[in-house]
Amino acid sequence: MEALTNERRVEGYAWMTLTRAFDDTMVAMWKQGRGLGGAFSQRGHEAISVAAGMALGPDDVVAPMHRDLGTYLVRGMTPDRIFGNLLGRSTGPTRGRDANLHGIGDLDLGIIGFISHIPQALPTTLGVAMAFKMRRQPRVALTTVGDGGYTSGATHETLNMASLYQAPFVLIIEDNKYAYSTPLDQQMRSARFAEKVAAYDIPSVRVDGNDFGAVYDAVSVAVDRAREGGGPTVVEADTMRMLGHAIHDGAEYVPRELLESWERRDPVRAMRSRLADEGILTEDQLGAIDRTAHDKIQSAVAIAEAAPLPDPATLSDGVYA
Amino acid sequence: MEALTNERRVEGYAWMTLTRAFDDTMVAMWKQGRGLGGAFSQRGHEAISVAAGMALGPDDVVAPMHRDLGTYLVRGMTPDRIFGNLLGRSTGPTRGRDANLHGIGDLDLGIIGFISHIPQALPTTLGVAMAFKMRRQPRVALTTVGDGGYTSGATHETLNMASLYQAPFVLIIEDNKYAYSTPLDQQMRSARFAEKVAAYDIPSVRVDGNDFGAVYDAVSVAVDRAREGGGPTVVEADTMRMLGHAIHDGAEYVPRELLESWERRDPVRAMRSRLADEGILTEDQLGAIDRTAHDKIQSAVAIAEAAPLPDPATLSDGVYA
Amino acid sequence: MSENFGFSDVEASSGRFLTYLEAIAEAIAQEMKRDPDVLVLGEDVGGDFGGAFKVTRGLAERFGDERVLNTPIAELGFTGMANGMALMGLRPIVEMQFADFISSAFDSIVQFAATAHYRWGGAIPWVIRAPSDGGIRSGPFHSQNPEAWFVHTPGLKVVAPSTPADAKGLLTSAIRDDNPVIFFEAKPLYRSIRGHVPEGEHLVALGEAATVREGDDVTIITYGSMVHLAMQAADAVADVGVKIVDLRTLKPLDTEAILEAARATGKVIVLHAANRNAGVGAEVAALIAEEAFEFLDGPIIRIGGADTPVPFSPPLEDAYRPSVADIADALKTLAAY
Amino acid sequence: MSENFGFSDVEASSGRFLTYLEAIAEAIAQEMKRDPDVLVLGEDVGGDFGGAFKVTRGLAERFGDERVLNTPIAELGFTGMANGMALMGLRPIVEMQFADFISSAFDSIVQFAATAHYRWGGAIPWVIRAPSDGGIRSGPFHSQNPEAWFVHTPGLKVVAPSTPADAKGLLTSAIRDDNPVIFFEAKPLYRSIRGHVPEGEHLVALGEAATVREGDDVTIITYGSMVHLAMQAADAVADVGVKIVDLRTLKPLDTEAILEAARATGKVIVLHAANRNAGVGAEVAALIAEEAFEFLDGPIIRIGGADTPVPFSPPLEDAYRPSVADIADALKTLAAY
Ligand SMILES: Cc1ncc(C[n+]2csc(CCOP(=O)(O)OP(=O)(O)O)c2C)c(N)n1
Ligand SMILES: Cc1ncc(C[n+]2csc(CCOP(=O)(O)OP(=O)(O)O)c2C)c(N)n1
Ligand SMILES: [Mg+2]
Ligand SMILES: [Mg+2]
Repeated sequence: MEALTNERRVEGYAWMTLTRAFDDTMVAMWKQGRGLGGAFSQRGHEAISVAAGMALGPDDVVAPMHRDLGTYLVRGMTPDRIFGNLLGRSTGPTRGRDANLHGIGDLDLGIIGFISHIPQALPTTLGVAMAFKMRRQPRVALTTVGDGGYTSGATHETLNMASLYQAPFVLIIEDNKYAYSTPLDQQMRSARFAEKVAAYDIPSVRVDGNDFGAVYDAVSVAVDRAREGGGPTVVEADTMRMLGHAIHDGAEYVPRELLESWERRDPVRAMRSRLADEGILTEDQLGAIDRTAHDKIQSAVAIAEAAPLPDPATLSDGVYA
Repeated sequence: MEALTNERRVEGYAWMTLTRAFDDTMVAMWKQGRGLGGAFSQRGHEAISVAAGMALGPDDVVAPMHRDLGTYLVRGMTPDRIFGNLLGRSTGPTRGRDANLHGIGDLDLGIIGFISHIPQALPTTLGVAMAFKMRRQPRVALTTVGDGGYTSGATHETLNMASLYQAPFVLIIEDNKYAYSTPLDQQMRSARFAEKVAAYDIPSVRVDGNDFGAVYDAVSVAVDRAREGGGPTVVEADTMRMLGHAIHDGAEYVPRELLESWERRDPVRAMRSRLADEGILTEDQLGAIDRTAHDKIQSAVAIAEAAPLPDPATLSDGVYA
Repeated sequence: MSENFGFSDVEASSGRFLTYLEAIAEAIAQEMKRDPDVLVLGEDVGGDFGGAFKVTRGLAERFGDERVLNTPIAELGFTGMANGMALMGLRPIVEMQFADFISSAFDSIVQFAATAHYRWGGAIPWVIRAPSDGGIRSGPFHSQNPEAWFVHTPGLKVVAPSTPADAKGLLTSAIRDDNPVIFFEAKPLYRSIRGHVPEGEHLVALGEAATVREGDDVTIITYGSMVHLAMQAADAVADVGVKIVDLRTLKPLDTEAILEAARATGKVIVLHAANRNAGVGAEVAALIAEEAFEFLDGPIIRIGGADTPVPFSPPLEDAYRPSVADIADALKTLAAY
Repeated sequence: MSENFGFSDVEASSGRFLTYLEAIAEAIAQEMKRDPDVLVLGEDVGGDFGGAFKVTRGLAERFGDERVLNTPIAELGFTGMANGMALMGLRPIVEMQFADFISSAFDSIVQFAATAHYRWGGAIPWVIRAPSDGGIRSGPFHSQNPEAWFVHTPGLKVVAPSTPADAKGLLTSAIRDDNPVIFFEAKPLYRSIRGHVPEGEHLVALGEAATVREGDDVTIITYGSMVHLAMQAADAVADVGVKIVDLRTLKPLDTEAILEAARATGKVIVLHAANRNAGVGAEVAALIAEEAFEFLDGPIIRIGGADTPVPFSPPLEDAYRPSVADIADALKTLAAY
């Protein structure tokens, strides 16, 4: 585990800021009609996705989901490629084949592209972990699932096998209180996920998903355990989906007070003030990071919007390897 | 709950004896080549299947599985009909359409016919329970799953929804140590099922599955709770599959010592000696029960073997309701 | 949207106009009112939200949360639950959030529901509503047309309406049918077409195709959103007399209507949005090649999706999907044959 | 068993004879020896037991438990696990205990494995071995032929060998193929036929049909166990010259071989054990009706299973399943046409 030095925290803040800037810009573009198809805002998940990405080693593999934008960025998928995918450009990782964040895999970056069908990323990621185990490689596979995906059968099958085979597998449960319009209490009788996974004899820990340091430490411990042959771990991240399920969704079903209380816990601002309060960065330095993020995203959008759409003649390319 | 009087215990012994007699005869027939297709012996499961059947009320519905022969008998499916199904006769509950115990449903008897695909009986039975709840009927739905079926995704989805909706649903987990050739320790890291279902906030109890009284009491408590609106319960029955997975399977993979230790706990003999030791029945009376069971099965076989095979002209009858 | 689903009927006919989506919602509400055994279940269907497409909006308020039941993400489990409800005589209407997710419920449909009545007489009177079809830039997992999997599976019924009136009439019949019926809604039509829909009880029998355009030269056999493209192509090729048969029910197929049309024109195009390879159109073409062979005056042309996942980007999806031009070309080819 | 699968080759050819099952086992063992990335996983495949049909018996002892991995009952999960292994370059051979249970793994196959390479270049080099087919009194859930679901799904390959030599050669090619391949084994053939099988490395290319009997009057296009029934029917109708095409690979189809045969005889029977309705035979017939129309001298007759679940009792299953008599009658009808 790489200790969470102040440098790492600053790095984390920069990634979280970039993630937030991407998200804000994407939301604005889609509202302006500059988007294509649907898009998912991950607002509120920055600490989880960035910390998860940073806690992994370069040879580890991750299958991020639809709210894990920060993980893609930390792993080296550039904003212009992701915007390219969102806009159906031939420069996106799926060359216009898959939508929004779906399928933006790149094995060179150790990223698996996910499919809509929840929670398919779980057994897939377990298989990656099993490959590492069988090859005696000190590598770890990580993925995430939402509170909604937790109730799906493949979650149970995967957790049982991950424990049975003691695979180097880490699962982050993103407890963001809703599955689309359905609140936790309409998904399961109780939502103490960390206790639930005891049924699989898998160690788990619950953390404040809006606290970058807490997530980073918890995931790092889990990754180290997996790497050292200690088997799977579940990290339960307590957080909140701050916007609708997707951009078209106004989320009127979410009580405003709930959003306000979580707004006060905004992960990016929280990180920012910590760095300021602890005197690690000056306001100028923080502002510089924010501006850099903003500029990177603007140029990424420009690159993506200028990129060509795929040639229809390529329709059938790549159906088979 | 109907108290377990001595009369009930004698009744239970009679059903267990009938179940065992059916099983012995079936195994012998199949070994002699008088069978058709495959067949599953339930030897060792008599206490569970009979007690479960007896603990249910007349209006309750049950989806017994492939080791629950006793439940079918207690619910009123006659041995000749079941043999008729095993032998592909038009007199079986599936009129020659489904094999062995598969699909021998009869809604007039409150029995749902199961399919091979494990554990499909779970969500189906939950749906039955939900129908009772929605109609405000004081009825209960019960099914069983093996240790193997427990690891399948639909088990998780069903237990979560049964708890979420507080359905009048009872599940018996038949922990008989093997799923086909696969021992418990190759199915899951630990097999404390009662503890596992705490993940769903479902009350559970572990009982000696070879002790008729223990199973009867546990299932009765569960059924009463469900009937009174107390929601689902899981009963974990500790037992052993005494023969192969199916008749063709010699089960060489099962350690002989394990079988011998369980043979000493044979549920039918255990019940018999209790009734004798407690002076509830004399040896003559017990012998009479045994002979009656034997005779009933012999005549059932005769009836079934004399019954006609289905008319090929009926092939397409009943595809649609 | 890449296609104009504008439905001539909107201009043409008179009276009460509803969108395809409104017609579906009306059928559900009317049947729930008529029969207390009818209920709705699925992800996000309940409360004020009323589902991803808002089809069930308002039902919870009117009929209570228990009859408009929100489920966890567990298609296999809640469809299996619907099997049990149906065995007890309830008539669940299961909403798949998108037809693409019906594969997650596969065992509960093709193994249990499809076989229960044949095996032991257990009737399963449910309807699965599956918002299907593409053309609206939704990518590989929100654009699928999986009907062929179910048409091949004995024991199911499969329906795919093309107009608001048929959507209401077929859904009403499906709800009252005692068998498992998969109802494929063409989501590109939800709000893009309006049509006259009878106000009260309206039943369209399952298993009956409709000839929606008469013509003597070439028959187009199709269903769902493609009916509208076929209409446009026929208009575009005015000199060819085009008969259009809207199958409406895909299982059981209206074989008589299919063969009659094939015999009448001797030239046939089979058209659907689903990928062409081993699709429902293959069954229709094979049926004609076997039963109406002597009447054929030309090859049976099939037009369908490419043998690829449904791609997201406009140029790719447009290349994937049958177009008015593809149909018009086939009409000209056959007419000239 | 209701059918005689006795394979003439047993008498005819010379050399080394293996059963269909032995040929499959040999291919697996040879590929595991050759390539350390090849492994086997599934229910009960490991240890001394070696699977429900004993196909993998002895492999655990030879290659270790980790490469012959017993799984819990979790088809969706362990097939999804195979997806991840395959993405890392392993070549898992997944055994479905019976083909009937492949529906439990549906999402992992049709949604993830079939689309990963098209969407983002993730290759999935696994093989699913699925013991399929009936005729052996195993009832609705141990007799299924579900290949049509997968032939309709873009991105998969589907194989169905009819002889021991092809079983070895096609399985070897499937294991080395970089795509997800579903390998349907006709379990009634497992021990009922023997044939000459090359000892060492033996490859049969995917996508190539074989003409297993020459004849000028009628072509039978078929695969799997039905190839043997077609042979018997052809022998029974000696005065008709029967060409028999064994498709061997169902996806991608060898369209050239199909069309060539259809053009050569002008009369075609398409035969399979799977239920006829919207089966693979529909695609074959539709292809011919579109591409070889001018060459047809008679209707394309399809013979397949009834549109019911596969029934258990002998009289019902025999009525369900194509018989030598059914095929012989069709041959006579077409010959006389
Ligand atoms: C099998 C399946 N059913 C339905 C959906 C549609 N769907 C997409 S995201 C979503 C909600 C997921 O909730 P959760 O797992 O909590 O993740 P979150 O969106 O809250 O991050 C649903 C129902 C799906 N993708 N897959
Ligand atoms: C989905 C599925 N996969 C595989 C099978 C084949 N199969 C039938 S019974 C069985 C073992 C079941 O074990 P368990 O649940 O413990 O019940 P038991 O037979 O021990 O009573 C298996 C693997 C099946 N029926 N369904
Ligand atoms: Mg959530
Ligand atoms: Mg067991």
